[in-house]
Amino acid sequence: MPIEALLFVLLVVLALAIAHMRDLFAAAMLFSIFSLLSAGMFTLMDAVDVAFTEAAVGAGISTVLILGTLALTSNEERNGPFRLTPLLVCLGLGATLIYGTRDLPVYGDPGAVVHHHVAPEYIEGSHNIHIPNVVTTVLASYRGYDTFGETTVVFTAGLGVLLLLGGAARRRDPEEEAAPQATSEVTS
Amino acid sequence: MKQHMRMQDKIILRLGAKFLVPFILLFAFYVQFHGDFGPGGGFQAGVIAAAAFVLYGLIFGLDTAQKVVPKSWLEKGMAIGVLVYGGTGVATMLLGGNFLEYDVLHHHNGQHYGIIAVEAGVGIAVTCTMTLLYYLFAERGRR
Amino acid sequence: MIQSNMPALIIVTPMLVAPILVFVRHRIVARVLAIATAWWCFYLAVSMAGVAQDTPIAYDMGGWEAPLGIAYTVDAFSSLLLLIVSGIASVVLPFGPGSALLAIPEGKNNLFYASFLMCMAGLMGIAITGDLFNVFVFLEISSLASYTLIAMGKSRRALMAAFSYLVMGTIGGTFTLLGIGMVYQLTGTLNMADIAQRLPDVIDSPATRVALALIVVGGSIKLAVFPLHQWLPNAYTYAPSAVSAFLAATGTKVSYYVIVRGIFTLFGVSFVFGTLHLERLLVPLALLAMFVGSTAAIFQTDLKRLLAYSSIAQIGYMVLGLAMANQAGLTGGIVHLANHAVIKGGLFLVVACITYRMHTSKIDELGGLAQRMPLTAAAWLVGGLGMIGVPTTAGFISKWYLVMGAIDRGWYGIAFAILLSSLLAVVYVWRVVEVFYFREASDKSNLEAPADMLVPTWFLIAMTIVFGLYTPWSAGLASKAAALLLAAS
Amino acid sequence: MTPEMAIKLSLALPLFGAAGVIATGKWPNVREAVTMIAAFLTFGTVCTLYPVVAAGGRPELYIGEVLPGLAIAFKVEPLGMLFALVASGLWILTSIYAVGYMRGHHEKNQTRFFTCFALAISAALGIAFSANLFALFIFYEILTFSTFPLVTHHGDAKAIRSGRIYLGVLVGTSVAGLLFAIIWTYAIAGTLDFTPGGILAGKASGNGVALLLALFAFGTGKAALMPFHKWLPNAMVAPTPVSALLHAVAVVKAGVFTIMKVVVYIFGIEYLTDQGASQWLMWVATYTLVVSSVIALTKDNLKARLAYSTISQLAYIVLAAAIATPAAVVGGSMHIAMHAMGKITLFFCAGSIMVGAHKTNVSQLDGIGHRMPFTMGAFTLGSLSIIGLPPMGGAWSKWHMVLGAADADQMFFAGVYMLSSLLSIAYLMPIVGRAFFIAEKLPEADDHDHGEAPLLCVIPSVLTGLGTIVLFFIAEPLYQLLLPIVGVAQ
Amino acid sequence: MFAVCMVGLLITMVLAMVRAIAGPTVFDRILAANAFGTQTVLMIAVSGFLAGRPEWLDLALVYALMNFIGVIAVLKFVRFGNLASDQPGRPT
Amino acid sequence: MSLDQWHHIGSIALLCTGLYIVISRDNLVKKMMGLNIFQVAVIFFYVTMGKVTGGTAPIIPADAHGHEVLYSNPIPHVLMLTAIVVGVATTALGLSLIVRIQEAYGTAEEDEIVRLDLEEIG
Repeated sequence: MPIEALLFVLLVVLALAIAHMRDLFAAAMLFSIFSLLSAGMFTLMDAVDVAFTEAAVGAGISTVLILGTLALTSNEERNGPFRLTPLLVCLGLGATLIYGTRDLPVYGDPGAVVHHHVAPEYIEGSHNIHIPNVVTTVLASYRGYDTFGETTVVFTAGLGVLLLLGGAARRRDPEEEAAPQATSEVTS
Repeated sequence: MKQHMRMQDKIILRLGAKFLVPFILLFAFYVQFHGDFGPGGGFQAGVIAAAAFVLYGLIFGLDTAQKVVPKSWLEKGMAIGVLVYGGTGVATMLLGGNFLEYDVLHHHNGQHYGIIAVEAGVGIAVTCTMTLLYYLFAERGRR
Repeated sequence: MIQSNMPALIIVTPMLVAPILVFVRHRIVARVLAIATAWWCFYLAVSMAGVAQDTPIAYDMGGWEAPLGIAYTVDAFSSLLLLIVSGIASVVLPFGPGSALLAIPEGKNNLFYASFLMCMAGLMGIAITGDLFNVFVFLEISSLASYTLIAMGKSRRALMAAFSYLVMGTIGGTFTLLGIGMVYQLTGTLNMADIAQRLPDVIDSPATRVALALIVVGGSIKLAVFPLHQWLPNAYTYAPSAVSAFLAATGTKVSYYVIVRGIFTLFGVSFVFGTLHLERLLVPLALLAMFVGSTAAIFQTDLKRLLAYSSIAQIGYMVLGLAMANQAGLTGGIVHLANHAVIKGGLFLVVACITYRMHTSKIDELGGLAQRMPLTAAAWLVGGLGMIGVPTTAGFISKWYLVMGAIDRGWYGIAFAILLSSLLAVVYVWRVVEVFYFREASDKSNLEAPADMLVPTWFLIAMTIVFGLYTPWSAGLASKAAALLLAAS
Repeated sequence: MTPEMAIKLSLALPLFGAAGVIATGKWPNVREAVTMIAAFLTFGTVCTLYPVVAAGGRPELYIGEVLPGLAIAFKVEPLGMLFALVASGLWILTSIYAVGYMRGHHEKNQTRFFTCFALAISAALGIAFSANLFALFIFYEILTFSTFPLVTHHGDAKAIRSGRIYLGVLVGTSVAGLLFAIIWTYAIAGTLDFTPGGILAGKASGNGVALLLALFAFGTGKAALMPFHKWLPNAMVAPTPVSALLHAVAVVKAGVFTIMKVVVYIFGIEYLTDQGASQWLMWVATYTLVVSSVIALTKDNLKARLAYSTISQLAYIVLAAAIATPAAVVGGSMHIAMHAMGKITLFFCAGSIMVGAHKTNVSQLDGIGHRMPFTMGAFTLGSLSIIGLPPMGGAWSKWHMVLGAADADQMFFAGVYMLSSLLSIAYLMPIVGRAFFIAEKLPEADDHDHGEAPLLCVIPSVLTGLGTIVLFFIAEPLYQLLLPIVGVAQ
Repeated sequence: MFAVCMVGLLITMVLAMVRAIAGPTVFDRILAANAFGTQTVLMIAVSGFLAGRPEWLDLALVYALMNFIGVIAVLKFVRFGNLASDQPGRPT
Repeated sequence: MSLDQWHHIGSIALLCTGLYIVISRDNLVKKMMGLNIFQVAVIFFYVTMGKVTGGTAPIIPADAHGHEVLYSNPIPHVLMLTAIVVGVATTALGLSLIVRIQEAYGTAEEDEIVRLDLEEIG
């Protein structure tokens, strides 16, 4: 069993630790480690571009954003009651997925159908137009439209955050909070 | 710990940041244009460039950073990025191809030009959006 | 150029106008630009529907042929969706400036319109694309935009509603992504037509079943199929009224499209209903949705919430139509998608008019509304009749097909249940009608909504009648779509 | 005028009337003139169709398809002709009466009243002329919704409650029963056109036919078959012209008309009797007939008593449809007209009593015949017609129905018809008796003094009362008109 | 060769992780995170070197960079309670 | 279930943990972290399917002629690049919503917010 399998164990332990941790700052730290580790694993799995992105996004931007949020909210998660239903839902989901994946190709199987249908043509095509990075070719040309969508997603999120946080901070005072204003919309 | 020092007064940080930021930006450009040959591309480059601004903002304070790169620029840059990408597609349509059909841009190197153009679009959009996100979150925290 | 690139233009135009809007600071210019874009898209949708209802239009993005590149296919089903989304957007955007934009931070109207256009582009993109992963990308574009739009609601609860929707939507989207991944792993391709060709070879494997389950569950979360509907009432209640109108009319419909495509185009009827008997799961859920949703609607005290719960019930009808998997039933499901979009959109606009003038949507505070806002109250009445499914309204057409489908299938009890549950609609619609018409208003001064709100509202309400009498564009397209979907599998 | 044009006009004129009423709502005199003109013109137009139909013509009008195979189309055949004549003819009289009543009673919202009334008439004519079940159902529902504001005219709590029951029962039965039956029929037969001889022959059998018939019979809530009859007594809160509309002109007649039409043109009477699928319906109708008559006996409120009488009379027609022999069907169809004329007289009179004497209960009517001789005279004529005594129109229809029952060897049901006549004597005659033969207990105070009702109320009552006699003498043309529907050539 | 390096790295990773999870102070965690980042950089460098694909070194560079910026952000957060000002926010 | 499928088991374990965090925790920031883990799990699912034993990253070396070298499948990588971007966009939007929720309610715990809403209704 390759090293990636062992790293997976670490990853799951980290995820469980994040679930368990009540100190949100510590959870954020663990989350950053989680991202770095998964990025490392992507490299081992030959997905260098994915690793690149995950490192930049997960360990960089996401961590900064989570910290930025924590700066505004509480650092400490309150102790909630233990809930059984979510656990059962997740276990059920896990069982279903394990059932569903048991016949899928094993890790690194060169005979898997995904490697033989469209992928070779991409590699061939990329070679022919002299762009060595096949991922770039597929990303920007063959599936360039997806990437346009992706850029738009970023733009849309930017718009959303701008709309939500762009205005002045509105701290509602308690009186105003108490007043029900469920669906009223003010004229003029 | 009682005496709070401003971050930018820490000489190592200040010098380190001043020294690093240009290199990070350079690295971002490298990633942007080397994306055809090695790992990387517009998105990664954008995030790295944004990281440079974030670092600058962290060390020298948000206000200083906003003087260098104002928020309104970022807002527009975000849009420009998408427009560059989409504009490439519109250009190919105007030249008689389908949307994003780069081959019509140039009889031989169409794919190259097209990819460079759209990657540039991605890079601009991501740089601006990511920096903007940092600005907005950090600004809220200041109150 | 326009003629040959219509499928791309209909999506790309709003996606490019949205960034342009960032530069447009002037409120009116921004608004006009957004409206013009929506109308342009509607024009494109109409011209494509004219062709596509008989021969599907194919378009290769980037000039790459189908399995390699991303292909667009416009057939009867997708053109119906395009018509709905762009049509509703064309009506909702010109809807009075007052109510939609109040909660927007000063000087950010243009960003609001940009988000709106993005939402519209995303929804249309889902309907038009022939590539499975592209579906996911556009799903996320529309979702992100709609989270923002919902959060723009006036009350602070809008924020929490948007957040819950974000969490549920992301879980649903990720399930879909996982399902797409499994399909991809089984077939090695992402093009829907290609998958449809290759999937039968591996059809009866655990992975196929789970992939189907993931796609259906993922879609169902966003469609708010009965037990997964919890996010919907809050989202629709606290969003700005015009946004509720748009999302209620289009958002869930597109998820329905995804599920139908998944089941009929990718996996095929014989597998889904012949081997797996998915109808044994879907029919009870749909029936529960119909009765629980309608019953819950009866007990709501807020108009918007009432409409939201009624949406859950109506989604039940659509799912039921799908589960019948025969010509009439599927037509019923699809045509109800169109008809419900028009009816619900219209009714939400009515509520928007009411809240604009009365500052409340609590039913108890709207006594005697017919005296103060006669046209608005009448619009509720007509739209409500459509919801009930009175003949000559659009709702009747849907019910006709659904009952036909159930009878064709031999499900007499279910046919009866469909009709019975529409009687619950009588109760919740009439309850409000009685408040509007039979209670005395405390103040009788005329408060009729301004013309720029009434015209779009009445336009949609009038369409309820039009689609009840003239059906080539609703039932006609839907039955072609159903025939196509059933033939494909 | 071509027959197509006549169909178009007869549907459109009431609509124009409604529009005109809305437009002239501010000037009551003009408004009512508009109503009257519309009513006369409509009746005139409908009458132009009569010779065509009587001569065996079947004018058609095609509007358009709503769904493939489901058209809004019209085709005038004898049964529809009869119903249209009744509805449009009585509209004139009801309008005259309504003017008198509404003014005499100082009702509010009179514009809304006249508008909805005109809409209801248009819907009733639509039902009468429908060429298929689909079109019929559309107009059936329009009729329900356009009469709702009439039933809840007063807008008070009681009216709202009655409105709920009215709408609940009528919409509920029509959606859950009638619509279901229609779609089912369409699924079996592939068409909904009214075809002489029926469309179901050979396509469904035995229990299927019985079930379908049950859905049609109970789904047609307007026919007030028990247990779906509650709306009718409840709708009595409405002003009396509305009751007249409901009971005589449009609503209940639309119900029995639908059942008759379904039996004749969807099932086909021969097929129905072959299958023996309607036996149960005879029992239900009998039950309704007897029970409602008995309830009518116990009611002191005049309008309530008349309401239960209506239920019982409707059951006659349903029973006739269920027996489904040619004579019974023709008799039942004739009874639509005969009962309409008789019952409208009774309601007019009841309304006149309310307007003139402010009395609503039977027990208050002692000696009223001396104060309101014309009204009570008309009442007597109407009662006799309902009971079925010659020389009133009701006699003929009953005669044919009894004959039909005998034809089918259903002597029991022939007996039911006889018995029920006795029952109707029991609940109607005491009123007449009280009015003319029991002396009025003079009240202590003299403020009880009253005379005849307003002229505009009395004239229509007398006219309809005389109408019942006229019908006795013109029954033969009616009979001839209706014969083709049962497959007998003229 | 590869296996040996990896096992060594894995052990140090586990150690760093234990520190990150166990804490107890904030600075333990920051340090652990930083160390972990370094180990990932190492892992990439080693695997890239051994697989004969040196271009992965770009990646390692990004990791190092992100790690650096992340630590600065974290420290700033710990010290000032926010990411914007140079004035102390809430005490930690 | 066999250990041959360890890569799937690993992804599924992560997926379930992520989902568990999302639906069992009240703290909204924690929910977002869970959502991220949930998404990373799917990314793993894709990336592992692209791996070819003995293959190398799909970047054609300058000296190679394309055919001799065995590459891992680039398509899942491309798809996951997009998915990561979508993920970060969602995270950013979710976190900004949390910031606004905190400002409006003074808390970022879901049960607390539900309680406040219920009190408001009365």
